[in-house]
Amino acid sequence: MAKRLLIVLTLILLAFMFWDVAGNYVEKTALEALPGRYVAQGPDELGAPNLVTAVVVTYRGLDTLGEVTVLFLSAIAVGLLLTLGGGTDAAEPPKRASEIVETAVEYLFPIVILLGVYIFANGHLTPGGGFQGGAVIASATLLLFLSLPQSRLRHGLLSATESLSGFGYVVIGVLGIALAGGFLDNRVLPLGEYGRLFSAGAIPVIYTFIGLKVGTELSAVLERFKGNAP
Amino acid sequence: MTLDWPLQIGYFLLNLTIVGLYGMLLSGIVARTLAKVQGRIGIPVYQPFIDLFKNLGKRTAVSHGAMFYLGPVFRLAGGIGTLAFVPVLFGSEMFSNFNMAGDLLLAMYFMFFGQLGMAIGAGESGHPFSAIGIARGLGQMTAYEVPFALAIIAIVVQYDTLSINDIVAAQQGGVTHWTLFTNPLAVAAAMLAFLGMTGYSPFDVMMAPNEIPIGPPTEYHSSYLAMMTMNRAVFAGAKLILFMDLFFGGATNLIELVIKTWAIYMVAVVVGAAFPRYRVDQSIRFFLRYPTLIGVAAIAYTQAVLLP
Amino acid sequence: MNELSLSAITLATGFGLLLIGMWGMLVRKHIIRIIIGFSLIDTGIHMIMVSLGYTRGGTAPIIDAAVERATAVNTVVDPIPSALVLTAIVIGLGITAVMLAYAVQIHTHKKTLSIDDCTDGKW
Amino acid sequence: MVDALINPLNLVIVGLGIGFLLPLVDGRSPAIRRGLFHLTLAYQALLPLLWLMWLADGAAAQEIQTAGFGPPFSINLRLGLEEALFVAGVNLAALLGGWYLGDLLRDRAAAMSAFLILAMGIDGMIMTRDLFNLFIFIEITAIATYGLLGLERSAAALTAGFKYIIATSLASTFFLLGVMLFYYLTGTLNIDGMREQVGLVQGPIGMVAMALLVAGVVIELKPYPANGWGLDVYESVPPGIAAMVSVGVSAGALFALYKVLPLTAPYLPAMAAIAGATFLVSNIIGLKQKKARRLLGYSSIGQVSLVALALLLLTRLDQTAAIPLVVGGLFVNHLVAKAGLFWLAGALSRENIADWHGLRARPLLLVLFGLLLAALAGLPPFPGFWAKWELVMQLSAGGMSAWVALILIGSLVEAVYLFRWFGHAMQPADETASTPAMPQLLPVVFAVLGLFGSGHIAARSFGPDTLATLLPVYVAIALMLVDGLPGRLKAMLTLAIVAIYSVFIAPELAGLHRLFGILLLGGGLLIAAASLYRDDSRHGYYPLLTLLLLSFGGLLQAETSLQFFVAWEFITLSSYMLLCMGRGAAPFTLSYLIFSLGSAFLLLAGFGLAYAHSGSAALADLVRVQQGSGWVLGLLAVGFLTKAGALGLHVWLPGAYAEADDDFSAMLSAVLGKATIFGLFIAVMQLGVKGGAATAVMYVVGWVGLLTAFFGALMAIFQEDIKRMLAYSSMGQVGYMIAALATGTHMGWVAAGYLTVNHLLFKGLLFLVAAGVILRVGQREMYRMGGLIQNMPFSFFAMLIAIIALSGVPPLTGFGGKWLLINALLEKGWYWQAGLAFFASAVAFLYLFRMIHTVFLGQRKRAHKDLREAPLPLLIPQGVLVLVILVFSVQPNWLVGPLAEIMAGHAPQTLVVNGTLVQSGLGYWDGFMIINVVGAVFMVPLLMLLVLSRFMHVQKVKQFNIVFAAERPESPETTHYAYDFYRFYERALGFLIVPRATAFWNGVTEWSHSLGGGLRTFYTGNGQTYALYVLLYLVALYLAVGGST
Repeated sequence: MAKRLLIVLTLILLAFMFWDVAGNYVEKTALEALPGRYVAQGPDELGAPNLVTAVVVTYRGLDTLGEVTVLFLSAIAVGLLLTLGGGTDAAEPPKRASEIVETAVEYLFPIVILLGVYIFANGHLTPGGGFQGGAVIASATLLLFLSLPQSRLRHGLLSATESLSGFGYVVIGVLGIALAGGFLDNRVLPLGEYGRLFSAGAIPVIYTFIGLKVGTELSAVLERFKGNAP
Repeated sequence: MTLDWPLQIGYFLLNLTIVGLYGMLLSGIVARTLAKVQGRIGIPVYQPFIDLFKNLGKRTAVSHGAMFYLGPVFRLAGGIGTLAFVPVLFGSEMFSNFNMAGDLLLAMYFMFFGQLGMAIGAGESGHPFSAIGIARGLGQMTAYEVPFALAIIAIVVQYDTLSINDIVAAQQGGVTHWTLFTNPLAVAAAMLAFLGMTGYSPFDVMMAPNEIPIGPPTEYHSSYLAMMTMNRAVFAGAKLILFMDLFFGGATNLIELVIKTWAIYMVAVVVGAAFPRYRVDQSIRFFLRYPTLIGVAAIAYTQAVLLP
Repeated sequence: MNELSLSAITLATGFGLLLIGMWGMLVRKHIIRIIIGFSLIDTGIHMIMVSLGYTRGGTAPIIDAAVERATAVNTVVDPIPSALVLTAIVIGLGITAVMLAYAVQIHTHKKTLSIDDCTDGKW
Repeated sequence: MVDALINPLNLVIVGLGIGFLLPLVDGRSPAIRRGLFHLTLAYQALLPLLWLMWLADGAAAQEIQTAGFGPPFSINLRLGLEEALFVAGVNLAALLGGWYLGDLLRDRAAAMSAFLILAMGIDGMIMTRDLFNLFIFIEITAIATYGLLGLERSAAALTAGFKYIIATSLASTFFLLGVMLFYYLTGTLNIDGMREQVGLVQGPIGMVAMALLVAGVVIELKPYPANGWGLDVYESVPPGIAAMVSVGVSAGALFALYKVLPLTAPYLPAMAAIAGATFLVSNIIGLKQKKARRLLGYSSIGQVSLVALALLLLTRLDQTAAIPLVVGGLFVNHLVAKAGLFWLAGALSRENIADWHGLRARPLLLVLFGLLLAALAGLPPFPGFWAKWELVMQLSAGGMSAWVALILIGSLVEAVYLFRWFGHAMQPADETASTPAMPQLLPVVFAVLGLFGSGHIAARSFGPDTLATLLPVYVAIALMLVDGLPGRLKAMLTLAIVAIYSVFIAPELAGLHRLFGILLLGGGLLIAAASLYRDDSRHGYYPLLTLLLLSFGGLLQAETSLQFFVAWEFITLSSYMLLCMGRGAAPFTLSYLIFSLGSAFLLLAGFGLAYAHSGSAALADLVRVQQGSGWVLGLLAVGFLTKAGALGLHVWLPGAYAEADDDFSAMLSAVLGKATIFGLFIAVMQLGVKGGAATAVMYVVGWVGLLTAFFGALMAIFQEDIKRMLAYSSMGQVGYMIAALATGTHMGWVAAGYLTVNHLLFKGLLFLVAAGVILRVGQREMYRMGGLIQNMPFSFFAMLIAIIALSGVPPLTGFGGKWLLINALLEKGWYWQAGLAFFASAVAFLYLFRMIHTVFLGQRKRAHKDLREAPLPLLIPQGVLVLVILVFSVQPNWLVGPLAEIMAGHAPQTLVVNGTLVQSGLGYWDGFMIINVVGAVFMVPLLMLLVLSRFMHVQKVKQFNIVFAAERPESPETTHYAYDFYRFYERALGFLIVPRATAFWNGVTEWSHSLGGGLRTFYTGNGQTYALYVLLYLVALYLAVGGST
């Protein structure tokens, strides 16, 4: 009970601490210098209307590479944990979903995949990007598993896609050193016409790699959790 | 400093003879006195001389080994040496011995020489009583050494010198200048220690005739024994002279010497006659109690009262 | 608080979520619930992040036809927190996945999901 | 092309690229995969090493931009000297760790990827200059760790991993929130940009922001008590992984702290308090720990906290120039040594430290183990030593003495459990466990080599003279390589090396240094020569002996306190190792080392304080310490007194002296003890005459010396074991020297010098005689001997000379010492002390007689009838010592004269040597005349007896021919009065020697152990509790510093 009391006390104190922040918070009325510069010059410099994408893929590209790495690592970690030495105990085979669901999934699956591709391919133009697109692709896989619990993914293909797209991302980054301003500079390719699909330099390429990588990784993770994976 | 060595040696031999004879006589006197106290007739005062010659005249002797053989030599050399480092009479070149070789500390530490040599010699005899006696003797020695050392320190502080001659010199000029009167606490501590040094009752457990027949010298006989008797005379004389020099104003002539040393010796004898023997651990505790306290008080007194 | 602004509300909500998540993490014994607690904390953080980047009356930082390029600086919100929150979400997802994988393995080994039974190492 | 290859960004690019690719080669060609893995790690290690070299040579720090935009628009990284050092360290550990983990990772491409990316993530944490990017790299590191933790499939490892995730994910949540608030306040994410605008971080939001950021980083460093999760991981996961977490992940966290520090200045004191407390507490808890890997965990947390503490305190003092050496040194030391130990622990796979026995049978493992422990304990020549030295100097100079105390106490406690472990390893084993495969040991070997190398580099920053003090180690290593030679040959080699060295340095020594040069090196050679009596190989003995003796030279040649201290530590270490070789020494080695190290740490503190007050590190500038000289002297004096075995601090001494190899006991007592006196001389001569508090210190030291002398003698008389008796005797004799030194007068110092010389002579003699007797009899209890004078007459004679020289009876050398001592005490006015000195020297007679009697006199055992004299290699040094004693007995002025001259340079002369006459203000003493008179006097009774013997029939009788109550004694055993010789004395004064000091130190031990036991009750093993601690840390930090203002 003393412990419970201590927890309550701790949280109350934390609440006071947070109140110090929230209570003194003043909403900004204008951009600071740094984001201001991004907004003012980003479109010209990088050719991407979606400034968040500009920041994500180029200005703070290293973060994003790290982010991809984190996801890669968690896929590895999940893989290491769930494949070696037993994994989950699949005593009873999971129940199949109803026929309606199965049929619907058959139709929906390619559409969802397509949607995912759309999202990462247009990441520099509209809200969205590689991660979002990848997540949508993975949701297609999830849909598949829900309807057909026994289905298997082609592990080798997934793994190769995952590895190669990751490696490709790094290669593009290195090309940035050789051909443009530095590692992960998107201007290795021409910026193209503002607002078009094939524009903003390497951003669509990078987002494609990311989208593929995230999609395959998350799918693999989902499969691991499903159990009875290879 | 140049010394006339032959002359000096001659003087010393003279001193040695005088002190030796006096010491022998003294032990006879003591034996006689003790007998009287105990209501016996006792031996004639010249009996020690008879014993000495008898022992010297023995025709056989056994030896347990080289150290055993050398034990009495060490013993007697210790006695003679102690005498050699103590001036017998104050202001007399003839009776100053080899005092110039070292000061009071030399005399104090040289006293151990004979004891150590003797102990080792007796040890080689392989007789357990010897070892027991020595162990007891040494143990008791460590105890009475404490008040004695404290007393010595007190008078060294008092006279600001370690030189025996200078200490005697500082006591000249009347009875009241004696340490006995200027620093009675120190003298009291030293005299209590003296009781232990002489080895008379109540501090004679190391020789304890009844349990470990005479202790260390058990195995010694004939000439060995004779040499030890001689040593007792010389050594006792040397110690008495040292005490006289330090605490009782020294002596400027032989008469004074005889009177004073006899008086000092009688203290031990009288106490010995009056008290039964202590066990060795008792005597150790005894010396480390009141005599030591007195010694401590003596130094404090010297520092606080005499120095300023 | 000077006046109740939109972002202040989301900010406070974010902190609220944070506290609720912490409560869940500290009090619930079931490991899955602890993980849910963590997810709540994560979500709270994301809300806070976005709130901190909000400028009054701003719109999404996409410079297309809807936004005048010349005056964009005054009309859009800070794109950086949006970018950061994207990253943070992905990281949170990764951690959650790993936690769940651990939960699965712990269940396999110990046949329990109570955190109180997971005190193997101690001294 | 070359430029592209050495681009620091490759650390990220290559690690990541290969990490992504590795799973692709899954299954098909494991050899290629493994090759790629190791090759990548090698490249990753080589690159920063190269940069480290270039940067150290003055190359400019590398600023790396990404995306073609400068900061703050894009993320930038930096590779400066600090970064290069940390990255190189981490990647080297990763390279070796990867090799070590080879088998575990073989079939797991994914795990290999994770390992590569883990190293990359740590590199990124170190190099990035963007706060949010730092968060990303923290997360990369964290998740890679989570994955690797999952390799072990025990329930313990899994739950440990889960707890680890809970705690670290909370920490990174804090960090992220902190980053965002910083961004809100400063409008940038670039660390350098924030530093410029740190003024904006203020007010309630600023305080919370800082608290969050600090908590995020601090939790990663595993502060007590919010670190149970870390410990569980260290204990349960594969050691190779644990090593990487311990050294690599911690390195990243440390560097994160380094970056965050300028942004969170108000929290610096709180962080320092946390780091200090964690350092101390984890070491104290370590005392209770029995499991090897968890023990390493405690040590790891302690060491990392120490690095953090050093960083924080130096930053606080604004001593940034010292940071590379101190923080870098401590870090590299921890990194390499800890990783090495984890690998070793894994290779041996013994869970409990008590099961490590029997390592002794495998010298390579033992040497590796010992060196790693020595490095962790901060001994030279390893980098941690230099770093700790510099740290203590800087902290002292900055007035942070309390921190110095904390650091030293913590280090001492750490040494306790580390070397207790070593003690276990030294125990003989019944079964011989399988030797680990070489591939597993290879990284450990490299780790040790790396420690030597980095230690050398660290030492270089203290100048070439200090570098020269490492010479003994290199000589010892060289000798270690030829350890296969026969024992006697090695002994000759040692003697030759030391002799040449002595001749070489002799001209450089003068005065006091020359005196001690003769004592330490000359005496050392003489005693070392006695080792020739053993013909066995004695593995490791001679290299260590060489180290010891050469270090004496280092001590003498030392010009700075650092050089002195280095030599001092070498002496400590080598003597400890040599002591460990004693057959029964095991129970006593630990206390020897602990007290030695305690002594060393006190010296370190003293030197630090001296540096603070005088601003100089030169040993000769101790004299410039004015204010605070009492403290400096006090610390140094207690340090030296500890090593000297002064009363109360002596509990280590008897066991060590008694149980060392017999010839080494002589070295310990007769020679090594003199090094302490030398140190005390240096301290007292310069500081003891300052007046004020120093006078009080000297007064106390004087009393301690005499009490030591008394109680040493008193305890000696009750010993049955000859070496124990000699040990206590040594303690007592050293007490006189201390007392004489403490007088601070010319007379006193002459006395101390004289006593020192004399003690070397007679105690060397006594121990060598004892060695011979023990060799022949095969026993150490004296009552089992007796009557050996007939078998070993020369040994008897040597002992006789020695005990006369010890006792102070004229005419041998001992009297001079007593005379000088008493004069010095009286001259100083220390009358009570003089009385005690008399008492003590009288008590000494008791044990002296007991020793010579029980061993050589009395009744001989029947079994000993045919024993031979001690071997010649023992007798020759004895002969030399006897000769020297006799020479100085005849001509004491040959000794007193030079001593008086040496000491006259340091204090007003009060002792006059006039020809053969020595005069003080009180008395006089003419040694030459004394021995002549005594010689002559001795001749009188001798001649008399010889003459009398001519007329007598002197007959040598048999053993039992004694007057024994008219009976023949039964057997020598019952007739030899030897056992419990001074029973009556014990009855009278035994109450004085109740082992109070032992009881006290046992109490300290017990108390600190139960403290450790109490402190670790915070570890409940429950992940939720740990999460609560983490949250509490945040709250406490905030309340302690910011609060709701």
